[in-house]
Amino acid sequence: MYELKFDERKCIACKTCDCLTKCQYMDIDRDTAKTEMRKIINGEDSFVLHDCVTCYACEEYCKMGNHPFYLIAERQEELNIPPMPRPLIKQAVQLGIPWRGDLKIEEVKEPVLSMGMFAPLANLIQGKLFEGLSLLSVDPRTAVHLFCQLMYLHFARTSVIKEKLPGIIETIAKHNVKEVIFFHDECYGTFTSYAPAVGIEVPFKSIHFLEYLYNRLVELKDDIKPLNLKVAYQRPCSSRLSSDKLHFVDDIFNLIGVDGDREYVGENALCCGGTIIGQRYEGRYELAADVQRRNIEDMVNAGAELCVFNCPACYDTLRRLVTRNGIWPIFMSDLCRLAIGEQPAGWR
Amino acid sequence: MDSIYKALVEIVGEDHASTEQEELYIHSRSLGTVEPHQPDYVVAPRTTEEVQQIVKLANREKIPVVPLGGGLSLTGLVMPLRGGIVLDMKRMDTIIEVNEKARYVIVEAGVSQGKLISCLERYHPNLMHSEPMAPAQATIAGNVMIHGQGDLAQPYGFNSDMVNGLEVVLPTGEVCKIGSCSVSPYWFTAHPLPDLGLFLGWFGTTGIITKLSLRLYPCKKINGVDRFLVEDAELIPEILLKITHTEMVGDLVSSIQGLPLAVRGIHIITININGDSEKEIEFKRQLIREDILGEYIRNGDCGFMGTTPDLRTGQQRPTITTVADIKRGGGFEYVGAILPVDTYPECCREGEAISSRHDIIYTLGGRVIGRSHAMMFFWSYAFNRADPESVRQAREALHESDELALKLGGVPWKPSVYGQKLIMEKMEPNTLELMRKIKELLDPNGIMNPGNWEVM
Amino acid sequence: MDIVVAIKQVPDTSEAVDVVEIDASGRDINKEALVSKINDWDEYALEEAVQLKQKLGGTVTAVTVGASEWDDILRRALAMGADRAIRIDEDAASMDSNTVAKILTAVIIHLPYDLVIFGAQSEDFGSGQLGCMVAEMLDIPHATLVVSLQMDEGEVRVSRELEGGALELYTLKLPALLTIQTGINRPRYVSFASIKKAREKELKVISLNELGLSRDALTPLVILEKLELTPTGKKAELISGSAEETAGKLAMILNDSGVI
Amino acid sequence: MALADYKYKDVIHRCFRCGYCKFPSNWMEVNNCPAYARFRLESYSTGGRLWLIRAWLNDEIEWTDHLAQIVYSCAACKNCVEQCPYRFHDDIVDMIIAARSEMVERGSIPSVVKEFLENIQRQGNPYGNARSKRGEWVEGMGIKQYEGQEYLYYVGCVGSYDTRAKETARTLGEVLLKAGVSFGVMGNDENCDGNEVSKLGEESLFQSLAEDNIQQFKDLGVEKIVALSPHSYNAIKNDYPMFNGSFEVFHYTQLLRDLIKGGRLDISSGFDARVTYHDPCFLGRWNKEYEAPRQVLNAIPGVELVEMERSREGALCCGGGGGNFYTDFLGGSEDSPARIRIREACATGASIVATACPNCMTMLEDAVKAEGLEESIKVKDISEIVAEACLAKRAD
Repeated sequence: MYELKFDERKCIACKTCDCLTKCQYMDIDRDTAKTEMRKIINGEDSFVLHDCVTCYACEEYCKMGNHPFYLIAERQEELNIPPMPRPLIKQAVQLGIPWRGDLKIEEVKEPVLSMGMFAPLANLIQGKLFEGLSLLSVDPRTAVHLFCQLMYLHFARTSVIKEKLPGIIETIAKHNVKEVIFFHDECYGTFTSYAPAVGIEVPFKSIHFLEYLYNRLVELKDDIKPLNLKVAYQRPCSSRLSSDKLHFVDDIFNLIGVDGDREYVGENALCCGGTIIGQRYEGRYELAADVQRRNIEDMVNAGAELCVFNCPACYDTLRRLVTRNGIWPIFMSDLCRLAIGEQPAGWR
Repeated sequence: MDSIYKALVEIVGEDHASTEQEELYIHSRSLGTVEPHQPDYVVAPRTTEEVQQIVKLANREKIPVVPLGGGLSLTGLVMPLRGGIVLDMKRMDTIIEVNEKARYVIVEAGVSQGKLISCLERYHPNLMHSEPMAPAQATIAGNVMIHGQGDLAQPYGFNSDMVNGLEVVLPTGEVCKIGSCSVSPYWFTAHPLPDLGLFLGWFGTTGIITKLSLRLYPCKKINGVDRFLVEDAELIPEILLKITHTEMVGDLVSSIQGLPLAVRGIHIITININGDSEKEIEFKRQLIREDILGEYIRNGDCGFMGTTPDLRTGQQRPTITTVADIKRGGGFEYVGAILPVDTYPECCREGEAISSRHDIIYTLGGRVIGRSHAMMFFWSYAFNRADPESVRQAREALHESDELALKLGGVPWKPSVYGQKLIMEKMEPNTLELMRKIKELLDPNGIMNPGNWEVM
Repeated sequence: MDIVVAIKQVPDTSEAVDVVEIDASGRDINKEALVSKINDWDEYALEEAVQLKQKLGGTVTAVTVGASEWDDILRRALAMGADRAIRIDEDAASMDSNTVAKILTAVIIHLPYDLVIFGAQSEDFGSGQLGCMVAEMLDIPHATLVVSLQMDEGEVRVSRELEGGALELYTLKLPALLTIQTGINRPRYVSFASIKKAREKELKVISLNELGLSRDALTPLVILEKLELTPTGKKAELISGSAEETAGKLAMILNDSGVI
Repeated sequence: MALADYKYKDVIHRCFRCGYCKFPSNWMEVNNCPAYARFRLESYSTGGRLWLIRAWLNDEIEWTDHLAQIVYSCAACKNCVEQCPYRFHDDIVDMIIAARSEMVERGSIPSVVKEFLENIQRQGNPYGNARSKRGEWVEGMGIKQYEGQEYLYYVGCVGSYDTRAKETARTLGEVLLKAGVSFGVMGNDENCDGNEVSKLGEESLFQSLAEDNIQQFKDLGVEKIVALSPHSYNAIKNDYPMFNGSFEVFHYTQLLRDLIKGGRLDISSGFDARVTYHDPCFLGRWNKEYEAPRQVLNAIPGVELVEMERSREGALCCGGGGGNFYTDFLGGSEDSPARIRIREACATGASIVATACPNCMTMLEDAVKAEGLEESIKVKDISEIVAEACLAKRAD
């Protein structure tokens, strides 16, 4: 069974306890942070395990290269204090069970892109940016075989992740590819952060979608017509697992001439609220509503014309809200296509 | 040439009367699982007068008349069981009057749900009728005739409770008005003698509705849908009571289905919340989520589906038709029954059992009617039209569901002939006798949709 | 049940009357501007033959006397369901009916047949003689202008159309020859694909010599002197107005012109 | 052919007959299927037709004239394709065409359809008019025979032979001349484009027409084609590539739009009228071109464009598609689609109903007469409105 490699000594040695003190959803001073982390490490109950909205951010805040959030998620399961109501957990778990056959392993030529679970969004992958790219199966019926499982961090079900992830990795490896570009931050995070953290071997190299987009845009520099738009980037929780790649957002924005500046960017980014809204603790519905309101007010104040997403979950959660506030939702890939004079695929 | 056909042609014109194999074939086949029965004539009248003449002709010739609307009841209520004339009412499709002040609409019997929705949306956006989730061509008259219910069933009850008056052609050919329209120019109430209990629910065995007045209700601008997930069926009745207690929700349906796998074993309560502003909707939603259902969420028994609900305006596409194709066979039929809400758990348990016996993936659910006064519980079964075996399985499952509904103290809704028989077997003898007398009195020659509600 | 059907090709003048002109010879019309088609009556004859074959089995052979362009109508016949086709390679246009009849007889006599079917007449010259002549030459009974027929043991029952739609019923001993009136059936549509397919069926081309005939020996009994176009009508008048008015005007015109 | 050999055998029974195929996008009337509008019997709706086709191929019913009439009464307007909620909706019209092909192969089709196809086999046009007269419309106009000009102006059968449509063909010709477009026509050498032929199920004939035309186009060095008729446009754009004939084809409204945008057409004389636009199915639903014609109309000074209750995807077909402009299975009643359409056009208060298709043009014009509405509304082709705006001098 795979074990989370969490280095207590680092944690004890930590001066700042940024993991909790920086948390946007809990107001915790350094000392409290220390004691609560200690409890959590020792497998005792802690209010943190209850109040955590599972935004992933502490994975990024932690300076010691530890995995505070993975630990929290594990403890939530062990102590049976899941943030979600049971039916939602059941639904989520069943969502990951294949029921429409096995995935057909097709010959693919590198470079290769995996849509993960989001096969229905494969139509986003068209135009010059993606020429010469082959996709892992995008048959929606069997997409679940490419599902990175990491979502279960929100449901206090790391056991499910550990149980299934090796199989998923195997399925991808069967395509015998050296490198895979992952459409979703969450997949990338799974293979570059979570898998190593629990000691699961990953036989292929993962490439972040934004990094790929950036490099393609550089190659297509001549086709780029600066968009001169104000945009707001909705940073997904799972991007907290790959903060080293976050700079590609700005790099892309600079390249295509859009301005993405606002208050809630980078480390400061707000959760889309999609998970929080479903959590079982009192006031989470208002909290989600409040986070979403602040987030969108900020976009409006920044004068954003477009809200840019790279995560389909954030997109689903926020697209209607932003539209109602006069901001057009768009996927990052579509934004890039717009910049090279193509018609965005996600627009109807 | 056949003299009856000649006569029919004289009444409706030759474009709208047929004895050709093609028209007869189409009307001999049910959308559901009922076996074929061939009519002898297919006629599409345009006016009440034409309907009268046809009925008189049928009386002279002693041949059956089967009134047809959208033909979507699925339980074969428009199958010409004894042949005769299929009377397609869909040409009579004028919306005669929308009275905004008294909030009613007068329509000809063939007016489709779609046409009324469209008309209200465009010309009377502040009014709506209770729209059944049927395809747009279902007719208003057909729907009230079977006690249909729509998206206003929770607040206001059955569509047949919303009828303000009728114009009916009696089986003997006389035209007869029911309700205030029989004494006044206004079709605003079914009083003094609410439809005399003679026509609604009789499936056209006592007369042919040619016009009717239907109540219209205030139409909120926006509709928000929340989905509340519950694992334990036993909790559902009390949850539904609590929700209806708020008097703040529109259509309220609890359902459970075997596929997609993600939702297997999870009841989904669909809560429609309507409002004229996001503020109004937000207020109602918060109150229901926190004050009414908060406890269930906190103890982890239930929860709301994550994403922020889509605030919709305008036409909603009924999903029922696409459901019909889950077996890639274009076939779908369900037994609906009117039951007390607290039988919900048992309905589901037994329903799942029936489904698995006939190896059909279950799709079950109940729509709350009138503040939990009742629910219309549906056991639906998809089948493959091209595969007789699958049709047979579905038919058996349906029959068992009819029996189950009665066993649980319910009343099968728009029952097939099979269901009708079960009901009449259970029915109090004097009631049955009264039915027989009424039928005899109104339809001495027994020409109206024979085979239905037939007291032996 | 073996059936021989004699057919011919005609120019399609239906929609192009005004481009019809007499050619240099003065004995034929200029065909460049015209497309050709199978003679209307012959299509009914073929359909009747094919239907009989479908009912009773046997063979259908289509025969024509004409130049190679005429293969088209034979292919059409094959596509309709004829089993084989024979073309006697001679330009029939320059021959009188008697000559053609002799040639056809020489072919048919060597074929198995219980029934020989002709169209009642041709769209171009419309003499309506050919069938009768061939019948006489084959010395078999014949009936013309047949509007319906029914096969029976060793005989065929036919009804003929008379003036004013009156019908005559006959029984003919087989073998017999019939000339077919339009309307006796509904000729099927011959799809482009089936015409292509028909290329696989046998289409035999034979010369007069092979029939033991020679052009010189076939001296015409009737000689076409000259072809003239009827002068086009003086004036056409478009009558306008309501139904009553037009009816009135029309009556007046007919009256004045002495038609009624 | 038995059901087993039918291309859509695994799909056709999946039609539930829910009836959406009868409605326009806004559900305002149940009669947006032209054939159903005309007869109002289930058998004439798309759902009914599919069930009957299946029953026929499954030997539950036999072929009859009536069955053939029902199958051929579909105008291939694609309203059902637009409205059907099922996944297979794209195939619906092809399911009907496939059944027609089977009837064609059996040789049992309605006489008038037979006539239509035989006329095309013989004369290259449905009317059976002489090939030698196809080019007459162009006489005395100074329009050149095509010889390597930029555009081939392809007129199609209706524009070449129908008296009213010939005017349209000429008018468009004048406009193109006026705009200095380099174009030529094929005159008597033009042949039927075959669009209706394929919709009537005569695949092999269509193929030979397509192949001959493609060959002829190639021999002439044609690269760009501007079509008068959306029917021609559809065949050349969507079907010819299958027989490797790829040409840059435009419907003339698209060309006019660009000419006006590019300032190559002076339409300052304008056209003062309230105009409503009727979407031709083969331009709209078949090729999703809803804007070009409207852009042209909106560009013309004085034109007040008003939409009918049913337009764009939800437009009611004139009933002339799929050969019906000739076979006329939907004519002869006040419920004939063209007449319903004209009444709808009048209801907008427009004095002009503009269209962009010679078939619609003839259908609607006959409907105006049948309805006795000559006084209140006129049918004009967009090219004619443009012509008045750029050729005629303003009255005032």
